[in-house]
Amino acid sequence: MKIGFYPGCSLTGSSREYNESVVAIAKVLDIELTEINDWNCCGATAAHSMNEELSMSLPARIMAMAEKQGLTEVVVPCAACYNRLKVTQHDLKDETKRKRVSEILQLPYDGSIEIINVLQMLEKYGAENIKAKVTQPFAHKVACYYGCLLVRPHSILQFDRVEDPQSMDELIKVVGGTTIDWAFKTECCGGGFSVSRTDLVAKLSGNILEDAADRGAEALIVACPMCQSNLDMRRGAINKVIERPSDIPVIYITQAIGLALGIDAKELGLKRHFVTVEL
Amino acid sequence: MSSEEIFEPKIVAFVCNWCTYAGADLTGTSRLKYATNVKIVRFPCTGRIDFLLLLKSFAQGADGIIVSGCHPNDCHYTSGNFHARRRWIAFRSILDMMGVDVRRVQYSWVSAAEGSKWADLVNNTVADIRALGPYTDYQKVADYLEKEVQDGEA
Amino acid sequence: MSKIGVFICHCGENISATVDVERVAREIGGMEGVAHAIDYKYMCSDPGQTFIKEAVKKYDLDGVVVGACSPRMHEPTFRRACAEAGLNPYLCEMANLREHCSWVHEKGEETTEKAIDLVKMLVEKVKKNNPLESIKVPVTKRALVIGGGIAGIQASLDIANTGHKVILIERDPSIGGHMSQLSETFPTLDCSQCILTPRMVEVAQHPNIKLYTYAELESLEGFIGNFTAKIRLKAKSVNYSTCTGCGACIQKCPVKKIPSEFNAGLGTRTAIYVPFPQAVPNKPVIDRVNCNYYKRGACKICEKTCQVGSIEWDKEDEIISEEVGAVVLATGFDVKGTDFFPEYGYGKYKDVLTGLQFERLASASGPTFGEIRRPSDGAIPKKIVFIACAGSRDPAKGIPYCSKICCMYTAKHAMLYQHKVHDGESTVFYMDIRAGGKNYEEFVRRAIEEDTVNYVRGRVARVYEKNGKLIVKGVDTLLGGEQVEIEADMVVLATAGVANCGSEQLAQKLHVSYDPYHFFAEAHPKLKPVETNTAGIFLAGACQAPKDIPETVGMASGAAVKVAALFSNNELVREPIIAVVNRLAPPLYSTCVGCFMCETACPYNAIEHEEIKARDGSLIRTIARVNSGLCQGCGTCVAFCRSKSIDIQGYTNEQVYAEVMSLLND
Amino acid sequence: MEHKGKITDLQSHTGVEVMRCYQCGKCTAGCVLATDMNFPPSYVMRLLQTGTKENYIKILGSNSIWLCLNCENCLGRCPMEIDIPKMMDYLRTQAIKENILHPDSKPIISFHRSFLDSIKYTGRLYELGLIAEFKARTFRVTQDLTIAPAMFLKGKLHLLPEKIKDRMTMKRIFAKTIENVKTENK
Ligand SMILES: Cc1cc2nc3c(=O)[nH]c(=O)nc-3n(C[C@H](O)[C@H](O)[C@H](O)COP(=O)(O)OP(=O)(O)OC[C@H]3O[C@@H](n4cnc5c(N)ncnc54)[C@H](O)[C@@H]3O)c2cc1C
Ligand SMILES: Cc1cc2nc3c(=O)[nH]c(=O)nc-3n(C[C@H](O)[C@H](O)[C@H](O)COP(=O)(O)OP(=O)(O)OC[C@H]3O[C@@H](n4cnc5c(N)ncnc54)[C@H](O)[C@@H]3O)c2cc1C
Ligand code: SF4
Ligand code: SF4
Ligand code: SF4
Ligand code: SF4
Ligand code: SF4
Ligand code: SF4
Ligand code: SF4
Ligand code: SF4
Repeated sequence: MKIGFYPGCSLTGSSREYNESVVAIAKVLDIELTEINDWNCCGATAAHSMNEELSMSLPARIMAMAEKQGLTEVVVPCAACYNRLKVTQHDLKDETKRKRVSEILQLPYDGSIEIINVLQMLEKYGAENIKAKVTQPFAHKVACYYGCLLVRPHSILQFDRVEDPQSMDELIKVVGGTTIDWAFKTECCGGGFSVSRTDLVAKLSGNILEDAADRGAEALIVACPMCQSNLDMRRGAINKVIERPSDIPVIYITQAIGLALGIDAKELGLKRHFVTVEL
Repeated sequence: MSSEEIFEPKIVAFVCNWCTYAGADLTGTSRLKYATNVKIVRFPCTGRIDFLLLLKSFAQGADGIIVSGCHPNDCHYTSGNFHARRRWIAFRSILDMMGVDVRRVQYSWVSAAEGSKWADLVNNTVADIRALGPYTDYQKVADYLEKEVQDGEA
Repeated sequence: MSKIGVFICHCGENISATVDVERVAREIGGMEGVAHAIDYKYMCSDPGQTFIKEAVKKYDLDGVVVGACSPRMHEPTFRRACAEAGLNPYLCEMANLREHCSWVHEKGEETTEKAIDLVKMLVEKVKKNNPLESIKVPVTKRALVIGGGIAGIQASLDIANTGHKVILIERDPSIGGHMSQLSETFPTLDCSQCILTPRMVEVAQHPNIKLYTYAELESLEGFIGNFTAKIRLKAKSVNYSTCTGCGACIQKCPVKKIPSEFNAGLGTRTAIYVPFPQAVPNKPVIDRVNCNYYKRGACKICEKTCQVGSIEWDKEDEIISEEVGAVVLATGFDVKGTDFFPEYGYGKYKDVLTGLQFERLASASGPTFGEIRRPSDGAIPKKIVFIACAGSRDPAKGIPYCSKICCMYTAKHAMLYQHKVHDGESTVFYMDIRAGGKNYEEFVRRAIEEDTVNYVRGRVARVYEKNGKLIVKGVDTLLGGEQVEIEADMVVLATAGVANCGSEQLAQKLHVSYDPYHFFAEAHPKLKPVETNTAGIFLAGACQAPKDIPETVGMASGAAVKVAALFSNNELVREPIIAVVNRLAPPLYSTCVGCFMCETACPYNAIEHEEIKARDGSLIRTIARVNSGLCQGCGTCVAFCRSKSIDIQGYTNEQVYAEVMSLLND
Repeated sequence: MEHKGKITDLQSHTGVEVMRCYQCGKCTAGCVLATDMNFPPSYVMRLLQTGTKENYIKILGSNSIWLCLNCENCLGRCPMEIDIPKMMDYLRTQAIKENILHPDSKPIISFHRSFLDSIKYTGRLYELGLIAEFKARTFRVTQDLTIAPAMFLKGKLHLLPEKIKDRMTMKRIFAKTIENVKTENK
């Protein structure tokens, strides 16, 4: 199975382990990932907080490049990038906006590419394969954390339920894990405020970690580098806010699946986390 | 057409007494506003609407026509609207044959409770017909009708 | 040349505010064939009608056009006036200058011009009108009432007490509807069962009422005064003529875990069951879907238990036919569940209930015998949160309208809770308190002031469960948007009142209109609230829109009076809007060629074959003839007839052609 | 009636019909940062509904528009489907344009600017550069003193920026959008 791949900036930098684990399990599942040539940053929160046209042009260029390459389906592991690409695709259905953006890009764009997230890729191309290839069941009780960007806005993304989504939970169950029913599945972790308002991120991420820990989760499972870094790297600030040390690890869904498929922890980048992962 | 003199199309609406006429009454009772171009002719049922009459209207210079009655299954007379719909399918090809753009006939359903739908229907139709421009080929239809009548009598 | 009188109405200012009525009258006055044209402030008023009558006589008019409101409003009024002045009423037409013109357009030149066009159109039509004679049809003085809630019960009793026969059909095994499920009723807090049960019994015993429970309407044919209803009597599997209602079978039935509909899913029932203790009739039915015998072919314990041998295994549904003259629709409403509200727990938290479930908890006949206990663990909730408008006034997830009854029942619930759990705390999250009604506001104030119910103005964003508590995250908008978090033991959602499932199909069977929410549509929002657009079919209760008991009962009595009024005549006058096949002098007889396309088109089988015979009895030809008793005047045949031999009175080809041409000619 | 025009602009731009909000407060009830905001989201809606200039300026000058995380909790639950996050995006650009900025906006804007600068020249995010630039802009020299080296050690920070080839397009995108004053806020 061949499919386009947009890693985005985090996956080449601060979230290398997400990239590593995506690539590693894709290999095991016979999914061939073709990276988009000369891709650029999607602009993330910064672009759409500051200028709408910029926020559409950046993702549009990425998709135009993919189209040029003949890709028809592109997987975008970063939830923030996924969201930006999907929303841009939706916004550019508007004729005037599309015209304006083509003018800026000077590249043809027809908006035909199917943009999917990692969960969709696994559901679509891996679900049965994964089950067959599990060698070390991921026998842990975990909390699946979806954050905001994977499920909202529902009207555009049309992915899973807005409140209490289930797709990640299903995948964890496939690899032998159990998931808890908890309250903060889709509450915001503080998103793009990681650097600018670490205090707020610590407060929001703290609530999330506490609820998961209170309900007996051994780990948080995520599918977004922004969530991961807020929940993992900001643990110092978080612990100060919640006034107790929290050592619950935060791992990517691809890492959890990778472990179950028998892939080495190092290859999955599990050593790169701030909070030690002992699963 | 220059922007100052907007083309005001002449549109006739053939509607049934039970659903759309009542729906248009509700538009009024609710004080919703719409364009003045459309004038309603009341029929007992859309099943009554003879499509020859539609042709005659075009021959007489109508720019557009609305046919509207009860929703499928909701016909006051059980099935009149189904007959109307079936005839409409045949009628489309006749329109085509005569070079009348089928978009000039707006076929719709508006129930007695859908006052705002009626206002929307009128406004959209007026906008659509305005975009299509005035209907000018009426002589062609008139000729056809004359022939049809002769054939019918023969 | 025709002599037509034209009367343009101002309707106070309703028409004259946007239409230059004087100009309309002036211009129409100049039309060919118009003998007299005036405008007047209120045409339907006494002096207005007198103007018409006098003009008919003075100018010897042979046609009248009234440019006023919708003909659906006042056509009968003006036709009557004409008739009183000696003019055939069908020579009078109305141009709809109000609903179709003055109310939907701004003041201006075009609006006046449109008004002129509309009047002209009708003037041209009237020139082609023919005098018609109304048709008289007999009336079957027996009413069909569909739905046995309080609306159907009240309507049946009221009609039956005027001396007419009533057939009442109820879908469930017992009559009573939602009212039988209620604990106590606002605004008086009297026990619902106590006031309802006597009426239910009265229905069962009334000599003029024939009650069919476990029955549904199969089809309805015919027209006002002359309907034929086919009714499906669902197989009960119990012979009611021998069953004594002893209940022994119910005690012994081994299938006991079926969620009870009557208890809104909070209790259970058996496969052979009586829905509730006060049911009427108080005899069981077997729920075949859940019965072991029907499912697997074995059990029959009930049969062994029954002393009188009343169980009937092989009974099939039966379809009976009843002739009736009028129908009252009283099928009530439904209550949405909790499961469409994801943020309030997807229906997955057992202690998030609907208002109806709370009624069952609070009811002495309910699963907890009136004690408020949590379904999850049976504990008495110490903190309870009520969420108003949960689904109503919510275009995103529910319905845009206000369900009208929930503000009141929420206040009632909170009050009942406070009366039953003295140390309990109740909070109501609301947006507005809608308590318009006699003693309603006083009732809500009592809840707040005397029973210390905490009313917080704001919506709840979400409810989640933690450590056995339901965490409710709301807001107090009156404190500038301060977030409020409550750890509750129970949450009650005032879910929306919606149309009954199947109401759309029922409406289609009856040919009555329904609104976008599938509630049945009344004929006029103010002046004909119990009539439908279909003559002879009336509405009562919550099938028209959510409403409380007093309003339901008032409406039911209203519908009953309408039925009684209809039955006070031996004959009905029907409009002669029917089809006729033309007849010509011999040797032509008719232009009808006997193709009988009209016959295939007619939905009412009104086309008959007429044989035209010579004097010697030999057949000359067969042509179509319309049975005026059956024809409903839809006109479908007219559109099908290629030779234009059949036409419909009141909407003849000539008439509609004249209308259309007048519109397009200038 | 200059301010009414502003509301009309907002509506035509974002598709949000301000008058549809019926002040139920559900957005506020679920907003994770409502308590940190000068005005919680439903209050912002109400201020907009008044249509007065004072209130419009109040909103632009508040921290509410800057603290909104665009998490869309409010939109997902609003019974009237009012797109508050989209409105917040718009209000932010207006606040910058009119230069009415709450102090809380400073680090956030600085971060966004640093972020965008970083991608403008290279096409991709250069995280080390971003942190450095952000520190320079905000004078928060000591922030994240421990995190950056740790990230580096875990292989999470590149020392050198990655650059895309087609930097011309990137330049053009910036020139024609955010740097083009005329189209700003478009
Ligand atoms: C939680 C709650 C609390 C309430 N509390 C109060 C209160 O305290 N005071 C008050 O005044 N009002 C109260 N109400 C409102 C009250 O329930 C209604 O006003 C009343 O039930 C309406 O009566 P109805 O006969 O129109 O409809 P229903 O009670 O719904 O009865 C309709 C009947 O028709 C039957 N039916 C449906 N479809 C068919 C069919 N196709 N064929 C045959 N039969 C059919 C049904 O089985 C049912 O028996 C409350 C409502 C709710 C939901
Ligand atoms: C400002 C206002 C606006 C309204 N707007 C609306 C609206 O938009 N829509 C709506 O649906 N409703 C509206 N209403 C309500 C509406 O007016 C009433 O519902 C309606 O008038 C009630 O009709 P009625 O016949 O019961 O009483 P009334 O209209 O009060 O008629 C009672 C009649 O009885 C006569 N009468 C009184 N005592 C005696 C006596 N002892 N002997 C003989 N005759 C007597 C009176 O002279 C009067 O003619 C409005 C009411 C008001 C005050
Ligand atoms: S006739 Fe109709 S339009 Fe005229 S006053 Fe009466 S209600 Fe109004
Ligand atoms: S046969 Fe059916 S109804 Fe009778 S006792 Fe058995 S399960 Fe119950
Ligand atoms: S069916 Fe028999 S046992 Fe059951 S209630 Fe009737 S008489 Fe009693
Ligand atoms: S009656 Fe009250 S609770 Fe019910 S929908 Fe209306 S306002 Fe909301
Ligand atoms: S009336 Fe017309 S359609 Fe009917 S049989 Fe005669 S010719 Fe045929
Ligand atoms: S008008 Fe014609 S089609 Fe309609 S009921 Fe009468 S005879 Fe039948
Ligand atoms: S949730 Fe929506 S309607 Fe309610 S206050 Fe917020 S924006 Fe307004
Ligand atoms: S999008 Fe903004 S306003 Fe809405 S809930 Fe999230 S932070 Fe609050």
